[in-house]
Amino acid sequence: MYTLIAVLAPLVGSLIAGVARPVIGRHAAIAGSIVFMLVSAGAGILAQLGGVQAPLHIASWISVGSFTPDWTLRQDELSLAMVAMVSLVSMLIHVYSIGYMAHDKTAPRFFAYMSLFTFAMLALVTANNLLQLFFGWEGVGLVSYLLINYWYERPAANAAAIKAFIVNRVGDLAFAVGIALTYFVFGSISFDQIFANVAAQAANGYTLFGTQFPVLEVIAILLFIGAMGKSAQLFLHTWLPDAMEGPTPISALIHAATMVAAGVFMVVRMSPVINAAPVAMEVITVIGGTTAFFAGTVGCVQNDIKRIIAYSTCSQLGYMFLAAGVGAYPVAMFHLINHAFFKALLFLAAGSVIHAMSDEQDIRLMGGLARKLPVTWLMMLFGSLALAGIPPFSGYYSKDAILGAAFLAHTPVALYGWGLGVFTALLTAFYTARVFLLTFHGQCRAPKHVQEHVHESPLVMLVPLLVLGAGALGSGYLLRDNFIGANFAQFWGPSINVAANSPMGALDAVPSWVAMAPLAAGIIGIAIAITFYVLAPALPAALSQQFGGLYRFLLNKWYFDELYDWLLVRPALRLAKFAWRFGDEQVIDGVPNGLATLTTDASTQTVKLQTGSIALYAFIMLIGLLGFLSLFLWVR
Amino acid sequence: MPVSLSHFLVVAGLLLVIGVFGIFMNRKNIIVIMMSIELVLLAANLNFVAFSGALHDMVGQVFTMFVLTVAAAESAIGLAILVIYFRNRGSIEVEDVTMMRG
Amino acid sequence: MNQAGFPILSLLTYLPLLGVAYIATLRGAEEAVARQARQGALAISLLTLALGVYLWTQFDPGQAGYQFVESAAWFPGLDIQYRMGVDGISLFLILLTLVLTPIAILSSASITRRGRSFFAALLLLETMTTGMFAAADFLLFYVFFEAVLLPMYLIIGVWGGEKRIYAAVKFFIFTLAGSLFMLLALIWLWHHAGTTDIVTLLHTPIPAAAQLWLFAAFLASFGVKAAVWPLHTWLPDAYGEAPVPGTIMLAAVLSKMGAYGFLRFAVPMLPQASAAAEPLMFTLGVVAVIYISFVALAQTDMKRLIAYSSVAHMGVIIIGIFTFTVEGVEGALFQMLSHGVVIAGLFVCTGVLLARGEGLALSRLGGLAVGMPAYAALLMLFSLANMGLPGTSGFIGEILVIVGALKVNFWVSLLGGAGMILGAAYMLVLVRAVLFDKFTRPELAQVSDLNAREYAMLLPLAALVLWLGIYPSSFTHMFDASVASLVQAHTAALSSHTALAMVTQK
Amino acid sequence: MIVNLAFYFFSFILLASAVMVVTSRNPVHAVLFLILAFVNAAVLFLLAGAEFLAFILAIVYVGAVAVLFLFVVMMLDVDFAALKEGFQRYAPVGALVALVLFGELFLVVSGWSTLAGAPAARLYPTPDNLTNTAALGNLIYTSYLPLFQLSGMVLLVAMIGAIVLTHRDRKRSLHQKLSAQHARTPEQTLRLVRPELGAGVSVPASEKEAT
Amino acid sequence: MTSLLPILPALLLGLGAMALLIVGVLAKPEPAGFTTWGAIVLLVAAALVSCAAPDTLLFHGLLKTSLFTRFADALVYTAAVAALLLALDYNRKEGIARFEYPILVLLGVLGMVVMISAADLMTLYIGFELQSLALYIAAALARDSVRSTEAGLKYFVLGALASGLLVYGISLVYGFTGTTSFAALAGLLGANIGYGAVIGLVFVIVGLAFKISAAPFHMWTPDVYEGAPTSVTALFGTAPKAAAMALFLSVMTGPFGHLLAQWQMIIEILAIISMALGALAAIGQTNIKRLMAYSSIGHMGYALMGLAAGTEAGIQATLIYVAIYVVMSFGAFACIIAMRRRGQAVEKISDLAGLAAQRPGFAFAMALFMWAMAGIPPLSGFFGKLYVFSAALNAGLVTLVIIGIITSVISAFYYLRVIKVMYFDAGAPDFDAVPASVNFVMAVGAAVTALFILLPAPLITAASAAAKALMG
Repeated sequence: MYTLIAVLAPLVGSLIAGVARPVIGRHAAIAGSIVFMLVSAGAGILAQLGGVQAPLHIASWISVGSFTPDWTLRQDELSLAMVAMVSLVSMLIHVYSIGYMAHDKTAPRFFAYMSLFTFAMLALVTANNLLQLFFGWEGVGLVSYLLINYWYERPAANAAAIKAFIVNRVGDLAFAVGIALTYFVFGSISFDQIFANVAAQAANGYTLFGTQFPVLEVIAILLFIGAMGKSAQLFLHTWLPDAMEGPTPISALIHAATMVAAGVFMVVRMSPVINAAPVAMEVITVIGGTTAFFAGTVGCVQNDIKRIIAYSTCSQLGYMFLAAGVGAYPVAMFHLINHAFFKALLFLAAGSVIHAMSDEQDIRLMGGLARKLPVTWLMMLFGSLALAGIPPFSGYYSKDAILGAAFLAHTPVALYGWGLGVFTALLTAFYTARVFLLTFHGQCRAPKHVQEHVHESPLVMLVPLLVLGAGALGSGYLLRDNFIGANFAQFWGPSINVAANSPMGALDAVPSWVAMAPLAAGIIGIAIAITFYVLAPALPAALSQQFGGLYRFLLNKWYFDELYDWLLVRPALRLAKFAWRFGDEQVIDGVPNGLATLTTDASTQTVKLQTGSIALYAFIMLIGLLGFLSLFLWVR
Repeated sequence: MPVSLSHFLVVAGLLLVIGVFGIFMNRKNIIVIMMSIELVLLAANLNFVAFSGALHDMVGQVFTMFVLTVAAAESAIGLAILVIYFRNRGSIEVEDVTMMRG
Repeated sequence: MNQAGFPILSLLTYLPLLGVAYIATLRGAEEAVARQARQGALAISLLTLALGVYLWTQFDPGQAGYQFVESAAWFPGLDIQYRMGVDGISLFLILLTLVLTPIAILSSASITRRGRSFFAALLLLETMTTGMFAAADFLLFYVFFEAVLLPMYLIIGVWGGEKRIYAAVKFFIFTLAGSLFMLLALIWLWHHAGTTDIVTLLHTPIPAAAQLWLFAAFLASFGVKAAVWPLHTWLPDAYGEAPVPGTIMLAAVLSKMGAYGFLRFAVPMLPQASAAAEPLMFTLGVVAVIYISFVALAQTDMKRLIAYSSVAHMGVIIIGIFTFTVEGVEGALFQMLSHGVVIAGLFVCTGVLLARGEGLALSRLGGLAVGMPAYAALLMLFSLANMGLPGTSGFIGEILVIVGALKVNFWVSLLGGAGMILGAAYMLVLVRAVLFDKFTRPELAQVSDLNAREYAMLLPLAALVLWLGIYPSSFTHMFDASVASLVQAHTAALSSHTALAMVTQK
Repeated sequence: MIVNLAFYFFSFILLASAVMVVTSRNPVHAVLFLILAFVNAAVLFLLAGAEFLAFILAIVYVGAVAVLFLFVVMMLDVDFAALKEGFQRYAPVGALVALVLFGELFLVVSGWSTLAGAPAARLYPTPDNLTNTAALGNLIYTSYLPLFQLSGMVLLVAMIGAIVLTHRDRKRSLHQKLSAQHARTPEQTLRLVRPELGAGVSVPASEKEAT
Repeated sequence: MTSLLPILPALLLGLGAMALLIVGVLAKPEPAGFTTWGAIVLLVAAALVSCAAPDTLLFHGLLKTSLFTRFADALVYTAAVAALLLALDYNRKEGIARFEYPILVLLGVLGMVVMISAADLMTLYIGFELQSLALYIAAALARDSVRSTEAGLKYFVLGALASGLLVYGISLVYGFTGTTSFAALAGLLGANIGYGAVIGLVFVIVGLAFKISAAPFHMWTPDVYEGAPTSVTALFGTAPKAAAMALFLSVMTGPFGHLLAQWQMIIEILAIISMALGALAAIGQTNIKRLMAYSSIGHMGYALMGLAAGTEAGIQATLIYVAIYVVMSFGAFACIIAMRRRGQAVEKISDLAGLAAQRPGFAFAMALFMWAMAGIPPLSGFFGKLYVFSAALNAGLVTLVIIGIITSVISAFYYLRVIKVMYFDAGAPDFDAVPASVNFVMAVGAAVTALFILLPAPLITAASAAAKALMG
């Protein structure tokens, strides 16, 4: 029951803020949204405390043949944990937004979107079948589109929003086909029935490209492509940094706690199937590890504060997939939850900074803010340390566990992931420290008039920061036992399928050098950052001169955008023009138009015979007669 | 009938062809075309009469009788039309009768 | 006689003619007549709708065959009768017609010139369309199928846009050319079975060699009507040039006629041929989805873009039908309903802009969300439904087709589903160009938001979009039985050599 | 033998005059040749045993039809010199068509064979005991009476037609009505007005008739 | 021949015509209106009488009445009445209101009735000529108009040529078989086929094809349609077509019925060329009467399809087609006759521009006729096409049907153009008031065309019975 309240309350709030606003006014609209969000968060936590319950059937949805997904709330451990986290974080961000959006004219719309987004995410995590999950999945995609596009007068926001939606849709298509294939194979898309039959289908094959593949592998890959889109993994990641066009609270909500986590959640949710698909797991590992590395490298050289954090998200999601790929799903979940807190914290703190800097986002134009924004500084520090994986902050525990699990898996792929992961830990620490140092320390490089207006954020923004800061500080330590520690099997129950051969059981047995490696990497990274930006500020410029190619490669995000633009977008637009102007208007329309011309010509020719001359008329009659006569005499 | 039937028929055929030829090859005047029509009818009559003789049957001659009647009426009407046409147009040239075309 | 106790289908079909008669009696100043005609037409169409809803309530979902059957002597000699009937497949198409006609009438506020003829034509169109969906005799079906051309030709040609004449003639000639081939098939079947009764025809085995020819003929007619690629080029012209109410009827209802024809005739009557044509139809469907989506992406006019999107969706419907699976066919059927509602909503949205004199060139719009938030919200909703977002009607059909297609062929499913991506692309481009970005012209800031009449059109459609999307079962369970028996019969016909097609019980 | 020779002779004249009808430059000549052709045809009729028709042909055709042609030719007062000479543009093709037509006809008629059942199918075999005229009369006024009546109708139509088309009704032409003209006074016909500059004069409909 | 009843219609027409002639000559001023009404009354009376007439063979097998002839007669009477109604006002306004015209029509109808009932080649010829001569005169009725007289001249010359060929053909048939009676011919030709009969048949077909203006013997049609006074064109477009088609049917299925294999191909070719030409040549026309001429050529092509099938169903189809065509046609001509502007008859298609806004009823009626001619359901024209296509397809003439379909599409294009001008184009000045008689014909035509679908049974049954009577 609590779950239902937790899920539906944001929807009600959204409708109040969105639809009823003209009637009830701005303040009531926002208040309505907040109140229902509070209700949701409360109910979410209560639901979590209440423990696992049987799925709550609400109504039937589609019922066609045996394709019968219903509206049902799943209330197992995984769902409940996510519900609690999502509603809580979302609530905090809502509260924060009161302050952040105070001067925005259309703030109720913003709150409506946020609540709707929360609803979609909650619907996603409580789905009892793949299609309902897909409903939430697309729902968050949609609302993220709306949110990114919140300032819709900005062309950049529009472009980013469309990009986000379409890139997501690429993944979604694979997901949808994956759902279809699941249904085809299992005869159902309800989780329970799928999971119950995994063993029976393990040996079956599916023919693609003329080759027989194990069908579960195909399903797993398809679903994972969907997850890649949503979680901004390599190749489908390009939308995430661009999506920073929305207001900062959105970034916190989308890119920290909820939407991007959906991919990881889905993979964890489908763990019974994934586990039965070893190749898919390897793919997940590789993609996860590579993304972590890729995003880390790019993050090192970016200058937009939000973009850096966005790349860090990308990178952290890579870690989560790395964990999932090696079968350590609880670890992935652990990192997901931790990450939700500290990333939300980072974004909100960054928002506080941006707010203070009159919407300036370039870290090269910041600096020395520590004194003016003490609370923000502290929170940012918490977040950064958590991200960099410095104990006792939460990131340390989960990242450590991920890398440990990857190492323990001992497959070449997992080791590849481990290696990259460790190196990425260094990068992470470096760019986190870089942001932190450039923003809060040194000389302020902002223009004068901006500097004068710098001020600490109002309380309504700071309180959520503090709450999240507490989370970033404590969640790792507090949740560790239950999530990945000794109790993990009991905690997650049957909601996560951990294979017997997964590294989960042996996490404590990690060699100590392995356990220390990420921390060491983090410290090294921080040290480099301090060297670059405090001790020898000239060094970065020199290095970027020295390694110009590499620098530009990283600055331009490995040229993915350009590549896609050149490879996909432009040809698509050209093809579109061509298909219309040539294909449709010339070729396909050409046939009927040509026939019409032909007819008209034939008509002109026919009419030419009609000269009005009696003699000719008679002649033609005669020819007709002759023709018929000849027909009989010669043909027949 | 003393003369062979096919002789008659060939003559009639030639007459028909000449008549037809006169109709469609003429560019002089309509009257000649009308006369050509008379030739065509004459060809038919000749046929009838010849067949009548050859078959020893009266129907052919009766038919000829009617054809003659009709032909007379026809030429009367034809000439009447021609006359009023000439009154309007002032010409009976074949190639002038092309006011309507297309 | 039937469940209703009176000839409800005929009544449904001919009730609008009462409106035509009323309209014909109107005299007076042009504007006043137009207004009265609109009111009269609206009243009669709402009455018809009410009757249609009654039909729905009386419909027995458990029964696969025709219900509410009526018959009367018509053509003597050869067995052609006036037969009407409705089954799960046609029920909602009739209702769709009945729902959309009042909306089309509402959307024609701008029609003041020759209003009498316009509304008469619109009501005639309703009669023809309803009659076509309710016909249980092939000849009767054909008559209605073709007769639709008459009012539509006038609607496009008299009240249409700049290139209206070209569009009207093209529409007419294309459709006529196609349907004459169906006439050929009809005649053949008529003589083969000795009757044009659809039920009997469905029970008549047809030699496989003939089936291919018949199928080709059906393809020509239904393909044109359904705008199957590459027979679609009349559509953008017709949609683009027709006045908004006409476009609504064309896009929402008339385009379903072709798909309905496939479902009603081509597939069940010619099981072998349609099975043989499956790859072809899949190809056409996939090409429609992908190619047309690209074409839509390049459009510069709002109406034409929507028109092309309509063609792309018809591709999905075709794919669904030819999967011969319950999921696919129901998906196609559902997509037909959904597309009808959604496209009507989108075209009403274009009408809103036209009514404000804004034109539809994408390059001259933009930023309308500022001044017209309600409009923006509704346009957004329809756009989302058009790109198949879950929770809206568009999704259900799309996913069902994907699911159905996957049962047959992975690649068809994947490529057919590509409309998800491309549809999102062109719809978002549209939405962006209309609602977002900066104003291209300063006047756009002054545009007023929706008025009551526009709400009256858009809100029911929006409600339907959501209803269809969130609780589709209330619709699907009405056609479950019919579709299931259609699919069963198809499978049976293909597996057994007796080749008996039985879609409906006598 | 003589009959055959006569046949050839008259046939030749018939055909030759037919050719002249078609080709002669002057329509008067054409008519005269037509008369010649008819006369020769009448002889051929005689040869075939249709005496009555032969005379009818001579009397009706030569006496009436051809003369009618002659009348018309004269009456129309055509400038024959100005008439175009020669044949149509498509003369070669036309000649070929005519030739082929004749060829095919020749093919059919030269080896003419009557159906074996034809003698039995004859409706009214020529009676041996009657003259040709009597036999014809017997038929025309009995079995073929209705057709005879109808051909009367045909002639009636021709008559009506000729009258409708060419008869000029004198009353239709413009006559002077002297008394009316004399009775007119200036007041009835003339009105003096002094129009404003540029205003013009409007004539009432009732007065228009008088002007 | 126990009763006068079978020939009573003919007697009524002939004697009535003469009586009217007397009245017309004696009465002053010219009683054109009276003779017209008199002719109408006579036609109606003849129609009623003919309905009551029994099936017989008359005058030693010269004439034959049957359900078939009654069917065709009814068509001819109807068409003639309509044409006279249309002429009533038009001729007066055009100054050609001669009292002789209705009499000529009566005599022409007499000729048609005779040729429909012909059971002997001789009857056929006399009837054929009687109606032809009457029509030659009618075409030139506006004797002061160059166009009308030119039309008459063309019609006459070509018609005379055609009848010359026809009679030549008859002579060959007679010479080959020794008889002119249909029944005897049928018996003889059943067993034997010879060049004589076949070549004769070709000539006969040419003559008949000329009358129904089937291509390539159609050349006169556009010019005559355009040139003749519209009231006369209305007659040309209907009654003689119906009569000649009926004659065509009875000749082909009666005496030459056994030669089906020989003439089927010719009829097919005629049908194909007619349909194609009717469709193509009409596209560029600007004169509505010319358009109707080409359209009628096309329609005759479709009607011939039924004959080409050579089956009873085919005959039925042709009869249905012709019946429907006659109604559409006189309806359309009623509309054309109503096209008068400031006392002048206008006949350009562009003169119709904007008609729908000024005269919705008129425009709607015209649109109905055009659509019906294009064969769009639910209008009557569609069912005509349905039946001929069906008959032809059943006889295996697939090519013919496909060509028919293609030409239907092409011809729809120009019918649509007329509607387009009326409905879509900007308005030309309004037309004059339409006289009641024309309105009446227009309304009847429109009603029958539009509502045929409601009650098709009478026509279908009658045509079926007629076809059965013809085919035995």
